[in-house]
Parts: sequence; structure tokens; C-alpha cells
Amino acid sequence: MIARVYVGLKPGVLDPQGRTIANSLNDLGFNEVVDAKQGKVIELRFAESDAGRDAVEARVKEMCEKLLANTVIESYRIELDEE
Amino acid sequence: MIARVYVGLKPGVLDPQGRTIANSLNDLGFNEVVDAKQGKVIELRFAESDAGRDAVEARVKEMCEKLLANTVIESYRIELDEE
Amino acid sequence: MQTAVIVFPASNCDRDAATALEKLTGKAPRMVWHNDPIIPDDVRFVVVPGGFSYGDYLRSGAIAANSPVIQDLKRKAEAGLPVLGICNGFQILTEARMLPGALMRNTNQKFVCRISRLRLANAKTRFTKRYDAKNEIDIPVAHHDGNFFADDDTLRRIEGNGQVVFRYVDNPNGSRNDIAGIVNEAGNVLGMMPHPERAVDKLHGGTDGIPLFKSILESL
Amino acid sequence: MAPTKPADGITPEIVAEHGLSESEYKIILDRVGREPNLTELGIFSVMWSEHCSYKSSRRHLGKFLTKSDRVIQGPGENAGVIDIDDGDAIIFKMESHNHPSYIEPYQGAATGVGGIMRDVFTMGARPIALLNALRFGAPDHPKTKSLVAGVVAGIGGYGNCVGVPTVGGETNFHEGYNGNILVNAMCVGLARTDNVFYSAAKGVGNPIFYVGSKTGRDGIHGATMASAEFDDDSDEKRPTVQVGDPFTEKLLIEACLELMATDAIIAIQDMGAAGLTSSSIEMADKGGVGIKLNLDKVPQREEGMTPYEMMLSESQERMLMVIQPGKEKLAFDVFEKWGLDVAKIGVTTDTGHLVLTHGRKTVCDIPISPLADDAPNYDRPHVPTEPRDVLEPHQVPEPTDFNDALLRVMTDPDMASKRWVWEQYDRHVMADTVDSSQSGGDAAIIRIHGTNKAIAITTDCTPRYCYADPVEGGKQVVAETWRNLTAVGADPIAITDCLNFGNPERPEIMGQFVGCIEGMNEACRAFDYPVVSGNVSLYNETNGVAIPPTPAVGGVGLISDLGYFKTLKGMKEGETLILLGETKGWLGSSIYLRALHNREDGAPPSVDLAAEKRTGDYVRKLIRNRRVSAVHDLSDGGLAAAASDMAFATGVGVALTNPSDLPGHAWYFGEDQARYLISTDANSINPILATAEGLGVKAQIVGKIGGDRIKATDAFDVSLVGMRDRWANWMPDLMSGATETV
Ligand SMILES: Nc1ncnc2c1ncn2[C@@H]1O[C@H](COP(=O)(O)OP(=O)(O)O)[C@@H](O)[C@H]1O
Ligand SMILES: [Mg+2]
Repeated sequence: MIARVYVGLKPGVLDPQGRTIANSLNDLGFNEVVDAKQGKVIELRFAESDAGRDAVEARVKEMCEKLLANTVIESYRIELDEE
Repeated sequence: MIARVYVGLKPGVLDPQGRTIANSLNDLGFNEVVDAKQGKVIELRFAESDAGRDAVEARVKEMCEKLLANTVIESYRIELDEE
Repeated sequence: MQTAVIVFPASNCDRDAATALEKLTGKAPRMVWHNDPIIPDDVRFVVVPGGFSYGDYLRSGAIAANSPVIQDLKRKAEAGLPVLGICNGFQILTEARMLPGALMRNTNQKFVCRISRLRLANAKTRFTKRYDAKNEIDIPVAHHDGNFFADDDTLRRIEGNGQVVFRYVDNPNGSRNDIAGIVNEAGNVLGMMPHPERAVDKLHGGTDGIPLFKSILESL
Repeated sequence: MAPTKPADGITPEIVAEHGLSESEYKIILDRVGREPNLTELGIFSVMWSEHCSYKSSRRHLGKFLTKSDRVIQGPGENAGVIDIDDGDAIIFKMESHNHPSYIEPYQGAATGVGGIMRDVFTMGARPIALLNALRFGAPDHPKTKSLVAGVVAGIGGYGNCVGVPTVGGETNFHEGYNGNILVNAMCVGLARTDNVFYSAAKGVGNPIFYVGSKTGRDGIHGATMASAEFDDDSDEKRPTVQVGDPFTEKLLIEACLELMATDAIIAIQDMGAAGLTSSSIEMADKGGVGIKLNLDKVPQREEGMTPYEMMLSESQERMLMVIQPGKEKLAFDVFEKWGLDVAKIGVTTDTGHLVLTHGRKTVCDIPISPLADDAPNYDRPHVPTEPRDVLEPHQVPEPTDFNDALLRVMTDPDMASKRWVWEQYDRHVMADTVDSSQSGGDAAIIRIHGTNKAIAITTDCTPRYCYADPVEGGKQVVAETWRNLTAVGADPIAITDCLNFGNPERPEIMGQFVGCIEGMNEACRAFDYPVVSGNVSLYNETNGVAIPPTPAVGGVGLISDLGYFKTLKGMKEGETLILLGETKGWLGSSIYLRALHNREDGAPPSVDLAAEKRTGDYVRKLIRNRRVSAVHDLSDGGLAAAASDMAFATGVGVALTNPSDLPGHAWYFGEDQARYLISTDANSINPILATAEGLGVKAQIVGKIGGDRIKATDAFDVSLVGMRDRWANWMPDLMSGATETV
């Protein structure tokens, strides 16, 4: 099983990285881009186990709360993939 | 239209971030995690236009090659979303 | 007076902090390793130093905030132990929720190292009393992620409580309200991006950091 | 790229792909006594590459002065070691990472910093300072900005994270580097003289330890790449570049220094270019022993790696060491505490052979001595550079507008402030930076922790002089570092160098190389200022066009008492400026000529080494006697530029005069060597002038300090703040809108 965790800034949090990307794209002549946001994807690979989907998801959620996302500024979304 | 660009290290390229994240998850007791990789998602919002999907995709590809990905060490994947 | 500096893998201002503490207390601080479950009981003041704990991978300070020693630091800070988090230390304290807000990438995306002028926003804290009538000081900054963010409610609250201690005169990183350093509500935990420990020596960064250390050490 | 599967036969194509000539291959056949297998061939090819064997340069490097009373270790080890009294030793070296930085600027520059730091802490030193000498293409070349952005971010990203201050350097722009930028990094470390570590393996049956990151397929053939020219396809080839991991480097430093405090280490060597191959062979060769490695034990990042790949990998942050038998557990414990990969991968033997096993099979068994001793050593043909005519002042047009002339000189790409660069470097970490790029000063000053003494460090090179006249240019490079150290009051001790040139197989390039070395060496001898370490980077060419010859030099000096140092900052209102040294108004190959007339012709200033010595020794004496409040040497841009630098740094104006018969442009912008500007109070003027006369040092009053303008009789008159803004904004303006990969 593989889990993909998408972490992005919460709405309302200024995203300077996104801003810079959009500006740079405009400078390069990609004027159709009006806005850009940058986030992270963390892909986790697990050891073989018989834990069910829900159990895995619950664990990944815990990882996010504890470490992978800073919920003061970020929100996250989990995707599981059986491979 | 929205484009999502996923950028990750090419296979075989050292990923110190991913390794450190995996180690840290293990330290926190998430022993089921054997490996972690960290990548980026860049979400681009476009101005209204009648450009077709293929045309947009071609442009985003150009953005990736020029700016969004460092193709010496990173590979990318584009996803388009009509909203 | 016994002080301590916490050392994480790739902390790198631990020596700077230790040098400053030794100079001002006459006694070498205890260097407490991140894996130690307990900060020794004789320690009266703790510095969480700057640097790049765990390479700043994932997010600055995130991994360090989960280390065993920080769990003990949290307990002891709640019981009143004074703590100073400098730069990466500030990032760690916010990640550990010992201080509100978060430190994001500098708006211009670049690491910035310069002497920065700070305005004392609250000169009455345990950390700033000794600045006397001075209201501007020069302290070096050196960071990539020093852009302080808190949502509107939090910002209003900390401003209202007088928790904002230092503001940049010339904001180098995009911090909201030019915030350079804040204390917790109880006033015993200070986090700041500028490096006061690099300003305790005429030959190196000036001496405007000395009153900060004196304030807190004398309050003990 | 070479095939990585074991081949049955070595074809001429495979030999050529490995950058080996037919005659070199014949020697291999002879020394091994049979046809080598692919792994063995790969090992020979990297060991005999230009990068590892110095085959074009070795015989010339041998001419350098390498000894003095203070030299503990000269060239030949990972870095040079000098004695700075009280049991303290300074260990330093400079190295290039040019090719990788052109291909992937961030990682190329970052791993360059990582590599040079490993060279220094391998020898038992804690790194205490980093410098960087950078050359980029023309500012308006389409690649320049992103290369600048990436290289600077990479240097900062690595050094800042490891926590070693980056305290100085230089940044030039010239179209000659359009296709080949230069990224030279220097590291200085501090050790105890009785605890310096060397790379010679000793004894038989001693365990060999591998420590640090796992081995991956990074940068295979990096060493041969560094020895090849670029062509138009290079952008596309994109060989696997290495990614740096400063976090692991920091752990490696702490762990190695911790183990070095015990007696567990017999020998230690970092894995730099050509990784496991060159590190194991150098250790064995220096110690006169054999080595047997079990490649199955090498920590690996990827599956299915072949012996060939493991031996040639350039994965970063790895070290090899020979451990004292019985101390294995101690070593394991230290490295595990720091969370590093550690494995015992082999032993020293008495066979004189490098023997590798993999999957229980012997995959390599070759004698070690020919790898080192029989490495090619070429006497490449060289022709000297044609001397140029000397340009007399009247042959160079005077400016119609001196204010504009000063502006053009101060905003020339090489002259403008590099704050944009050094603000991205942590210059203060470690609590001992007394002066750094911050003041724009001549040399950085780093205190020896816990003492009242310091070292001064600088890097310099003036490629346009070296191009015009390699011998004079070579002298000038060494003299300028010596002058910069002198200007802060330090006793210059020794240098390291990074010799960046084009294709040595072309006689005119080889002539530049030989000429620069000759000039450098002459200066080293005149100053008793030896070369203790260095690096050569050749084949810096694109499509047959070579870079300007660029022998970058890093100089180190000692300030034995911090009560007596000076910088270019600190002059006071009302003081007098005195110029020491002779001015003939040398405008050939000057910044003035380039900035105003877009010309780079004319012979470069000649360097009178005796005058340099006389004048420099006097300057140091003045600083020690507290006779001066600020000192700056004169170099690019001459008197006008030096005075402006001092005014910018201090925030006080200057008013210059021209007591000579020379026309204004020659007096104010001439680049005669062996000169310094000093600022002093009224009481000291006469004693200074009198003593100078006695010493045979020319001394003239050339200006006054005060006000808020930079002005000169019969020449310019501009506002200090206005000029400083233009000087300061050149680089931010250039870089605004720079697009770096995100
Ligand atoms: N790449 C760089 N990194 C750090 N400092 C730099 C860099 N480039 C220039 N500087 C700093 O800018 C100042 C001026 O540089 P330079 O003109 O080369 O000085 P000088 O001519 O005295 O050797 C010096 O203090 C130098 O250390
Ligand atoms: Mg100089």
C-alpha cells in the first residue's frame, strides 16, 4: 500500500512561493497564468500488513496531525493506493 | 481551467528529505512506514480562454521544462481539471 | 546559575548560544541532547538554538518539535521555566505549539543575513526590562523561513496581550505586523528570529543582545 | 556513458569512452599483465583522468614553493596545514565545481561546498570559514541570471545548513565565461597541531570502515566529465548530477570530530571525485599497502548496483577510514549515535593489490602502484602569450564627464556591490566573524575561538591581466591576496589555489597555464608565501573557445593580536588620506578602459615584487603602531574606486587631489600595483611620510575625509549616497526578475 499526502496552505494564508511562481511564469511570457499555488506531496510506502484501508487511513491521519502538516497554516488530504 | 503539476525526484536521485521524514515517522512509532518521498504540487489557474485541452497541456509542458521542474533531477506529471 | 542549550542533529548555533551564556553567567551551559528525555532539574533557563535541525527537511523545526526533549521542555515551560527560542528555535517552539503562529518562507524566497534594526514593542517583559530607555536595537538575522504568520484572530489576541516583543524597522521577510519576536501568554517563553546570542561581543555583531540575556537571567 | 554490464572484451570503443588513449591503454595491459575487465578499466580511467592524475599539470605544479617555517603539510594531502602558534593549526584548500554547476547550478555549487568541507575535516579540522570565487558570463547573456541565482542559492543552502560562515569571495562577469562558469569554493578549518589526520593507510589486517550516506548511482563518471570539454550537446546529455545533503554532512563532521578525539583512526580519506576508487587507492598507495574490499558490504541506496557503479559512484557525504583494530565497536557507536550509515567493508593487506569481491566472486585484482605511479605525466607543448604594448596615459582618451566615468567604473559588473550575493550567506554563525563581506573589506577576519588572535582570508584573481600577460597576471594574483591580507594587518602565511584554464592540449592554453604558474611562483618566493594546497580545472572550453585564464588564489594570514587589525572602514571626519606606493597611471587592461571604452587591450600593470614587499611591510607596521584608522589596497578601478569603497563603507565623504603630473584619468583610475590608501589624523602625517621616505616607500597626501560627497580636484564631484545607491543597486537590478527553477 502507498499513501499520498497532499499538503497545501489553508485559504487565507499568503503563499509567497505561489506568488513568485506566477510572477516568474508571467515574466517568461506565460501570461495566461493568473495564479499559482505550491504544495507538497508526501508519498509513504508501507510494510506488508493486513491492516485494512480504514486502519491505514487513520494512522496516516495521525502522522499528518503529528508531523506531516502544520495545521496552523496547512490543510491536508490523504489518498490511498493499493498499487 | 486548472492545471496541477506534480514534480518529484527522478528515480535514483538522492532524496534526503524523504529519508529524513521516514526516519522521523519511525521514531514517532509509525514503524509501518518503510520509505517516504517528498515532491511538489504546483496548481496553476488560467485566465478564461478558448484554448483547447491539448493547447493548454502543451503550454504547461513548456512551463515545466522552463521553470517548474528541474529536469536534470526531477520528472513531472501534468493533470488538467476543467473545474 | 545553571543554564542549558538543547542540541538537535544539525543545530548549528548551539555553540553561539553556549558561548553567549557562558560569557554572561560565567558558567558553561549544559548541552542537552535531543534524545534526552529530561532536562536536568538544576537548569533555570533554556535556549533552543538556531540552525537547521534535521536539515529543515519537511518544514523548519517540525521534526525537532517532536523530539523527546521538547516534550519535557513543554512540561517545564508550563510550570514556568523560562525558554528562549532563537531562529530555528523559534520555529521549533511554534511547531511544538509553545508559541502561536508559524514561520513561513521569506517572501522574496531568499535566505537573508544582515544586521537588522528592531523596535522594542514591549519593553516590560522578563526578557526586555534591561533595555531601559532604548527603543531600537541592532541584532543580526540569518534565516530562510522567518516570515511570521498568524491568522487575524490570533494576531489580534497577541497584539492585545502585549505578546509582540520585537518588530523589524525594515521588515526583511514579510512577517505580519513586522513581528520579529513574541512571548507566550505567561511571558516565560520568547521566540525570535533575530540572533541576540550573536550580539554579545563588540568584535562580533555588536552588544545589543546583552540586555536581553541580562533581563532574563536577573529575573531568576 | 559507458556500458555498465560486465563486458567480455574491452573494445577500442570502450577504451575511448573511458577517455583513455591507445597508448595509455597499452600501459594498462602491460601493468596488469592481461586484459582488464570493465570494472578494472573503469578504475584506471578515473585514476588516470585529468581530474585525479593531474597528467597535464603535475610537472608544473612541482615548481611551486611549498615550504616555510609554518607549513606542517603542503600539497599532496586533502588540504594544506599551517602552524599558527599555541598548538593551533589552520587547514585549508580551494576546489572547483565548474562543470557540475553549469549543468545544475544549485546542486553543483552545493556539492562543491560539501566536497571542500570534507577535504578539510578529513584532516581533523573543524571547518570555520567558507569563501567562494565565482565567474559568470556576460550579465546580459540569457543563461547568466539563472546560473547566478542557482549557484548562490546552492552555496548558501549548503553552507548555511551545515553552520559554517561564508565570509568572503569574489564575483566576476565576463563573456569569456558564457559557456563555462567557474565555481571555486574554499574552506578553512581549525585543528590542533598534534591531532592532524592523514590519508596513508598503515598496517596489515586493519579494518576499513565506510561511513556516511549510502552509495547510489550518482555522478558516475563525474571525474571524467570534469576533464572533458563541453559542446552543444552538453545541455542535453545531463549526466546524473549529485544531490547534496548538508544535514548528513553536518552529522558527519560532528561524528568524525568526535571519533578523532579518540585514538581509533589510523587513516581517513573523504570520497570525493571518483569516490570509493580514488579514496581507497590513495590510502593504500600512500601507505604502501594493499586493500581488499567486499562490495556486498557497501551501504547501497539502490538495488542491483554493479561493482563498476559502486566504484565509480560520486555519491556525496561519504568517508573511508582505517580503524585501529579493537576500536571497531567504538567507531560503530559514534557513527550510530549520529544516525549515519557505517560498515566495515574491508581490510588492509600486504599484497600491494586492490582486490574487490562481489557476490563471493573476485571482480577486480590489480596492482595499486601503477594506478598512482604510472599515471600519465605529460609535458604538453606550450607557447607563451605574445607580449602586448604598454598603453601610455595619452593613448587612452580622457573622459568628457568625470562624474559619468566614476559612475561607469563603480557600476562595472566586477566593481558593483555583491551584497545581493553575500546576504544569502550566513556570515556570523560560530560566533567569531570579526569582519566579512559585510564591510566590503579586503579580507575576512575570523577569530580563533576562545582566543584573541584571528586569521584573515581572501580570494582574488584578475583574469583580464592573466589573459593579457600570464606571467605578470600570475604575479599579480598572488600579490593581490598578499596585499589584501596586509591591508587588515595580518601577516600573510600561505595560499591555496584553483587553476582554471581551457584545453591543455592547445599549446597557447598550456602556455597560459605555465606562464601563470611561473608568475605566481615568483611572487610566492618573493613573499615567502608558499602554496600548501590547490586544485586544477582544465578543459573549461565550449566549442573551442576557452575561458580567460583564471588562477584563483585563496590567501590566509595571521593576526596574532586582535588589538591591532584594521579594515577599510573607520576613517574619521577631518582625517587625511595618504597614498603609499608609486603611481604611473597604468591604464592598460584596466577597468576604466573596459567600462568607458569597451576595450581590454594593453599590457597589464607590471608587478614590482620588491616594492610590494617594502610597501606591505610598512603598512603592517603602521597598523601595529596604531598610526592609521582605515586601510584599503588599490586594485581594480584604482585610487578613485578604493576611495569610494572606503567612503561607502564608512558613510563619510572624501575629497581627492592630484599632486602628480598625470592627467586625471590616469591618476584616479590607473591600476598600478603595490599601493594602499590609508587614513590618518593630523599628528601622524609627518611621521608617516618621514618613515616612508626612509624606507624608500613613496607616500603622498592625496585627500581629506569629510562631508557627504566623493570629489576630486579637476575631476568628479558626486553625492556619496547617490553614488552608493547606484553601486549597490546594480546587482539587485540585474537579478530582479531572475527566473530560477523553483
Ligand atoms: N561571491 C561572494 N561571496 C562572498 N563575498 C563576496 C562575494 N563576491 C564579493 N564578495 C565580497 O565583496 C567585497 C568586494 O569584493 P572584491 O571587489 O573582489 O574585493 P577586493 O578587490 O578587495 O578583493 C569583498 O568583501 C568580498 O568578500
Ligand atoms: Mg582588495
